[in-house]
Amino acid sequence: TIVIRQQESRLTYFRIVDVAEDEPDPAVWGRNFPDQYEAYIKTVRTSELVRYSEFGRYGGSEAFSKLDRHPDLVKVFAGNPFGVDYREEQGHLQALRAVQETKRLGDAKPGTCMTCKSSDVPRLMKRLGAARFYATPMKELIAQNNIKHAISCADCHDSKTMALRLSRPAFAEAMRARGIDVGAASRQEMRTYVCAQCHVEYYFRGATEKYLVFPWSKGLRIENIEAYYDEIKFKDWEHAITKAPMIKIQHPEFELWSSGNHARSGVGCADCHMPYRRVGSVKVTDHWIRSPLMNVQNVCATCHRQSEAELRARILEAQDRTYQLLSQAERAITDAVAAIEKAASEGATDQALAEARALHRRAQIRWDFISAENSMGFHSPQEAVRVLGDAIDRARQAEIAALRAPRPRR
Amino acid sequence: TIVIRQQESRLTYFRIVDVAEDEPDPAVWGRNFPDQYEAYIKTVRTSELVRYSEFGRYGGSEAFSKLDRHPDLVKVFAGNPFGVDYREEQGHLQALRAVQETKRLGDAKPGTCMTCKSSDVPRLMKRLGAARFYATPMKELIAQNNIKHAISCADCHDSKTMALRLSRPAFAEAMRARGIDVGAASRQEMRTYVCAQCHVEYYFRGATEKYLVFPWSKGLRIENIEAYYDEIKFKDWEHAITKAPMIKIQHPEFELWSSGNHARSGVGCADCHMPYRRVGSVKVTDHWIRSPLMNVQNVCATCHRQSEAELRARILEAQDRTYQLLSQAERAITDAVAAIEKAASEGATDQALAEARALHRRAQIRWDFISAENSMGFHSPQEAVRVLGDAIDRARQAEIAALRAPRPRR
Amino acid sequence: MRPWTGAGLALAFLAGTVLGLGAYTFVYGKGYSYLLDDPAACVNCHIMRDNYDTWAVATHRTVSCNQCHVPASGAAKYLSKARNGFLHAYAFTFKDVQTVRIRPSNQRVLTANCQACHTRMVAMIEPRSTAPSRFCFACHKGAGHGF
Ligand code: HEC
Ligand code: HEC
Ligand code: HEC
Ligand code: HEC
Ligand code: HEC
Ligand code: HEC
Ligand code: HEC
Ligand code: HEC
Ligand code: HEC
Ligand code: HEC
Ligand code: HEC
Ligand code: HEC
Ligand code: HEC
Ligand code: HEC
Ligand SMILES: [Ca+2]
Ligand SMILES: [Ca+2]
Repeated sequence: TIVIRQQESRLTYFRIVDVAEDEPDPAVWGRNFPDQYEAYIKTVRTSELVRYSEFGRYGGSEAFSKLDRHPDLVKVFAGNPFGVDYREEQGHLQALRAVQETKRLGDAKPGTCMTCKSSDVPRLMKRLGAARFYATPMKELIAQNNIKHAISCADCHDSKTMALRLSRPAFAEAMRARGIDVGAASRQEMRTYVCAQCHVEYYFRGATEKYLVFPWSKGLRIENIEAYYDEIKFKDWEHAITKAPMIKIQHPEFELWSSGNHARSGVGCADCHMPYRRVGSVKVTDHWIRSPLMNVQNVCATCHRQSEAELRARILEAQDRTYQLLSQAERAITDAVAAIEKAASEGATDQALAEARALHRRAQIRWDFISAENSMGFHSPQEAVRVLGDAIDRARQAEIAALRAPRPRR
Repeated sequence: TIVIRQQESRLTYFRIVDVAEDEPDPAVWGRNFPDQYEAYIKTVRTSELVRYSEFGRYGGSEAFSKLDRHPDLVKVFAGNPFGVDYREEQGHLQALRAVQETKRLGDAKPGTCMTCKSSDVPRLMKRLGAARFYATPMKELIAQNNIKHAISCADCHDSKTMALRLSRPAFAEAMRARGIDVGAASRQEMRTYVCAQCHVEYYFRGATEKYLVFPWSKGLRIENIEAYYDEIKFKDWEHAITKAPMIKIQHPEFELWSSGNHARSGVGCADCHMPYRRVGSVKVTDHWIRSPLMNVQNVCATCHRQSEAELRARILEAQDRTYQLLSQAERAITDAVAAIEKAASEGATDQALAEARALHRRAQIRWDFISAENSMGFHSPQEAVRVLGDAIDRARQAEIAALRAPRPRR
Repeated sequence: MRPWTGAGLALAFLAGTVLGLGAYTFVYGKGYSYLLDDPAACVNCHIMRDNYDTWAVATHRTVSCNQCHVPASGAAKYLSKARNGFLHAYAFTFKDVQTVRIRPSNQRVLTANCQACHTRMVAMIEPRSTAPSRFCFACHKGAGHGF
């Protein structure tokens, strides 16, 4: 009722405890900010709290195996750890568990894998320095420094001012390479930058250093990223079937978003994944970070006049179009893989297969840019489909090159 | 000054002459509505009045030959009249001249070709009846009924009330086939329907009847249109090189628009091509129908807060993405054509080439749905690129099928 | 937002008053603001704050809330005020309102008011003989509340 609301509006300002810098435990911060805390801890249980299938088709918070759902992926990722264990992602508070449990890389995970998974990281990185942090095997890192918190407040906030902050070096380094000083970021930009510390494509530089790098110096489009990797002749792995030098793309949310109309209009990650929520007379940022499809009225309707049903329909339509071409690209890639395999088995030489392999690399890096991205194209609907159309073209050309590859005469 | 404005605002009501029903001459209507008339007659000279290259890349009002600019088209349209003469379209008042001058179909044009080109048509159709109008050779039709006016007022307006009206039967017939009664259309719908009488895909039913039909009974998406043509086993022509049964798509503006977010939001053709314009103290509908790129401030800025430069950039970005895949699809199609030609020349049988030919038809109808559409994808950016990605997939598969087609042993 | 049929409305109103809550809000929640024409009255409800703030920077800050949101004519004016006053007071009291969205009925009221003030400007495009092609703010999004 009104009385209670008017009280709430005062309550939310008390500071009960002083939170230490880099405090990893959200419960401590929560004493000062119960609304944000209570919302945030829901990220550990999103899948129990909402039946996703009632809202969306392509995301959600259940860690189902993508390999079981799309068996072709095993062939597509042949020889890469993602062909071993690859799941739908969950809420932030599941991050630490997930990185430890995944069979991907098993016990061979470097410290770098911990970078985006725990609020103990800011503290640790300061103590060890980023380079040493990355180079230490993850198991050791955890054991020696009893890392026990998943992503939380310290990853995004300065404990004194509560302002948003960048708690990891990789993003700032990558932006500098693009000539952008993140120190000068506006408040609105920070509402995207905090996310872009983690929701981005990355690779590890150096066999032992495992230094975390975002491949952005030529730009954020897939063509720019490909050019970067080509220039340094980088490959994540050699494809087990085609022997092509491959790149694995991971969660390029920031990169894809940046090419869309929402980014052009200054609409950032937090605007859609952390909308304002009224709690009595004050507005707080909803810290239950999750799929906007579960929350369309609060997320989209602030800016769009259309009904909730209409807005949901737009998301799904954009995603369905993306999914159609994504599937066609996947089929084109598996066809190309089969054709190259056959050509090789019939004795086509490496030289004869060079073109087909190059095309396989080009097709798959494009397909993966949309496949590994987590919005099924919504973050930039037309760009997503453009990239997939290009992927299809190159995958089919790879198949053609393999068919044409001369076989030795019998 | 105010006095003058007030006079103007009264002036706009004077009815100097009574305009007869179906009056074909715009000058007569113009006596009552000078603002609209003076704007409308600019459509005859748009290309002189604006240097298009300063605004856009893919449209404009100069009747340059698309065949000269894209020589590949001659191969793509081999055996079809569009391979003979195919130009960029101009303003409405050029329509009559253009249909008479084009070498496309030369003197073999049926009356149907006149349907969307002259304001003499409403009057004539009432007298002759649509069926007879269509079946009469165009030359005769013109000679016998001295058709001399291009598209104008009578094509869109009721002379008594000035309300929008549908002056041709094909659109109403096609909508009825979809279960929609255009008689019940709202005013806002009419602001799109008047355009959809002409800016749509069509074909002629019957070798002698040449009855005008819009292939919509299964829906407006390209997949629906293709299904319609497949069901009636229709082909516009047999491809001269591949011998595939082909469909030629024409200006499907209405169909593509209907799949976009603007249509979803109730934004119709007139909103962008006939924005309101202030004349003194009254608003009138700008009858200089042309590319919105020449008029972004008035067209887009009322609904979108972004700067003129930003809005122009969005149009061009959406078009550039479309153009990239359009070009890739074109190349894929010409490669397929060459591969089928080669296979046939090496003796592959019709049966062996059946699959390749079917795929050629499917690829090209999709490519043409975006190529013949006049907004270079802007009317529905993501859908346009989705359709092109699908076209590329099928064109490359046609090439593969041709490569695989068994040749007779020597 | 749930549509309000005349009957349901009357019923709810009755129940509301019987419980005395309608009255309570009307007074404590300053529901009576609806009877005033001073925009400040609207922001007696914090939930109207955004709308007030955006109006205050819009091209129409010289125009009061009610000149746009309430029918110009006497009878309809007070009926609408009572109705909205009650609905809003009711919602304010019982609903956890997250996003405020205008009702279609009130969109029609708005458009009539736009036309009333801009009669001449739109005389040509919106002859009184026909219903407006659509709400004015389909295009003039910013008129009332900036962008
Ligand atoms: C410190 C790294 C990090 C930061 C910073 C970060 N994320 Fe995440 N995010 C992750 C990880 C890791 C996961 C996956 C957790 C898992 O599945 O184990 C994730 C998952 C998500 C999900 C999926 C939730 C679900 O239920 O499927 C969303 C949505 C999301 N993040 C949005 C954001 C937004 C928005 C921001 C910024 C406001 C942000 N993230 C900042 C690392 C981060
Ligand atoms: C630059 C930040 C970053 C780095 C480095 C990183 N991750 Fe992640 N990780 C994320 C984000 C963001 C997500 C959520 C989005 C997604 O799953 O695509 C995620 C999700 C996950 C998930 C849950 C979903 C899944 O794929 O099963 C696992 C497990 C995981 N990461 C393991 C690892 C491992 C192992 C490494 C090291 C090889 C690693 N991460 C390195 C940011 C990172
Ligand atoms: C993944 C990033 C992320 C994490 C983790 C996070 N926040 Fe936030 N927080 C944000 C963003 C984004 C904002 C909005 C800041 C702005 O608009 O300037 C915000 C705002 C706030 C605010 C300002 C008031 C408000 O609601 O806007 C408080 C207080 C706050 N967060 C507390 C917390 C607490 C407590 C935790 C841990 C339980 C936490 N945050 C975890 C991203 C995060
Ligand atoms: C205009 C709104 C909008 C913006 C801005 C936006 N997103 Fe999203 N995001 C969505 C929607 C809608 C989905 C699809 C959710 C689904 O399919 O369930 C999504 C999906 C995601 C997911 C997967 C969620 C899940 O349930 O698995 C992640 C992670 C994510 N976004 C992160 C980001 C990041 C990081 C940014 C900024 C770089 C961002 N988003 C910007 C609307 C937005
Ligand atoms: C903070 C404001 C804001 C939020 C929140 C927001 N949008 Fe948008 N949206 C915009 C703007 C601005 C544009 C660019 C077009 C324009 O200028 O109107 C846009 C464009 C779009 C488009 C056009 C297609 C495209 O992406 O290019 C769709 C569809 C859309 N939004 C849906 C949504 C949905 C669904 C959500 C919620 C998940 C959402 N928007 C959240 C402001 C927003
Ligand atoms: C009676 C048929 C007909 C109707 C009705 C019609 N058009 Fe056209 N339109 C044409 C023809 C034919 C051309 C091409 C003229 C030429 O190039 O000879 C054309 C050309 C155009 C062009 C290109 C102008 C240029 O400079 O390149 C635009 C834009 C256009 N029409 C928009 C519209 C809109 C908007 C409507 C409805 C308000 C509409 N048309 C109604 C037949 C029609
Ligand atoms: C259903 C309406 C309709 C019919 C029937 C129609 N046209 Fe058109 N025509 C248009 C429209 C709309 C345009 C402008 C858009 C475009 O050019 O793509 C146009 C443009 C043209 C142009 C100028 C651009 C160009 O392609 O060179 C010519 C010439 C033309 N038509 C000739 C014909 C001929 C010949 C026929 C009969 C075979 C015909 N039209 C039948 C609607 C029609
Ligand atoms: C290609 C279609 C088309 C043609 C040709 C056309 N008009 Fe219009 N006209 C429209 C549309 C659309 C409107 C807006 C109607 C509405 O909003 O209900 C309109 C509105 C009008 C109005 C109402 C006042 C206004 O400006 O909105 C007048 C008067 C008018 N037209 C006169 C003419 C005259 C005179 C001609 C010939 C010189 C003409 N029109 C040719 C489509 C056309
Ligand atoms: C949201 C705005 C918008 C709507 C709605 C819209 N158009 Fe367009 N239209 C454009 C833009 C932008 C272009 C690209 C112009 C260019 O490239 O020069 C265009 C291009 C065209 C062209 C080619 C113009 C030229 O210069 O050659 C025609 C014809 C056309 N539209 C007809 C239509 C028809 C018919 C409809 C309704 C079914 C429609 N448009 C709806 C914005 C719109
Ligand atoms: C009468 C209002 C209106 C007009 C005029 C208009 N738009 Fe839009 N536009 C919208 C609406 C509504 C949407 C759907 C997204 C949303 O709800 O904000 C939209 C969506 C868009 C988008 C998102 C991408 C897409 O198409 O899905 C772009 C870009 C855009 N408009 C640009 C333009 C440009 C450029 C013009 C002028 C040529 C224009 N608009 C004219 C109302 C309008
Ligand atoms: C010039 C006319 C005008 C004035 C003055 C005006 N409004 Fe509005 N109001 C509008 C329009 C237009 C809308 C949006 C309707 C729509 O988009 O459907 C609106 C919407 C609203 C909404 C609904 C929110 C929403 O997004 O649907 C509220 C609440 C509101 N106004 C309150 C106020 C208050 C309080 C004042 C005075 C402080 C005020 N208005 C002054 C024209 C006006
Ligand atoms: C008693 C508190 C209160 C006062 C005072 C108040 N409002 Fe509201 N108003 C609300 C609430 C609560 C809602 C949301 C109603 C809902 O969502 O059902 C609302 C919704 C609205 C809406 C959008 C919903 C609709 O009914 O169309 C408009 C417009 C509006 N108010 C205008 C005004 C104007 C104008 C004034 C001043 C004359 C005003 N309000 C004063 C509480 C109030
Ligand atoms: C009580 C009278 C009144 C009402 C109601 C009213 N207006 Fe206005 N409007 C004005 C005045 C006064 C001006 C300023 C005139 C000037 O500056 O020439 C104005 C200016 C405008 C302008 C030009 C400035 C701008 O915002 O771009 C537009 C457009 C406009 N009004 C649209 C509307 C719309 C739409 C509505 C309904 C939502 C509306 N008006 C309701 C009185 C009113
Ligand atoms: C389809 C979009 C659209 C709709 C609907 C619309 N307008 Fe406009 N309006 C415009 C455009 C565009 C202009 C700018 C004309 C110019 O400046 O040349 C304008 C101009 C105006 C102006 C003059 C603005 C100034 O700068 O002084 C007023 C007042 C106005 N409109 C009121 C209205 C009213 C009242 C309605 C509803 C009856 C309405 N409009 C409906 C698009 C629209
Ligand atoms: Ca997820
Ligand atoms: Ca043109």
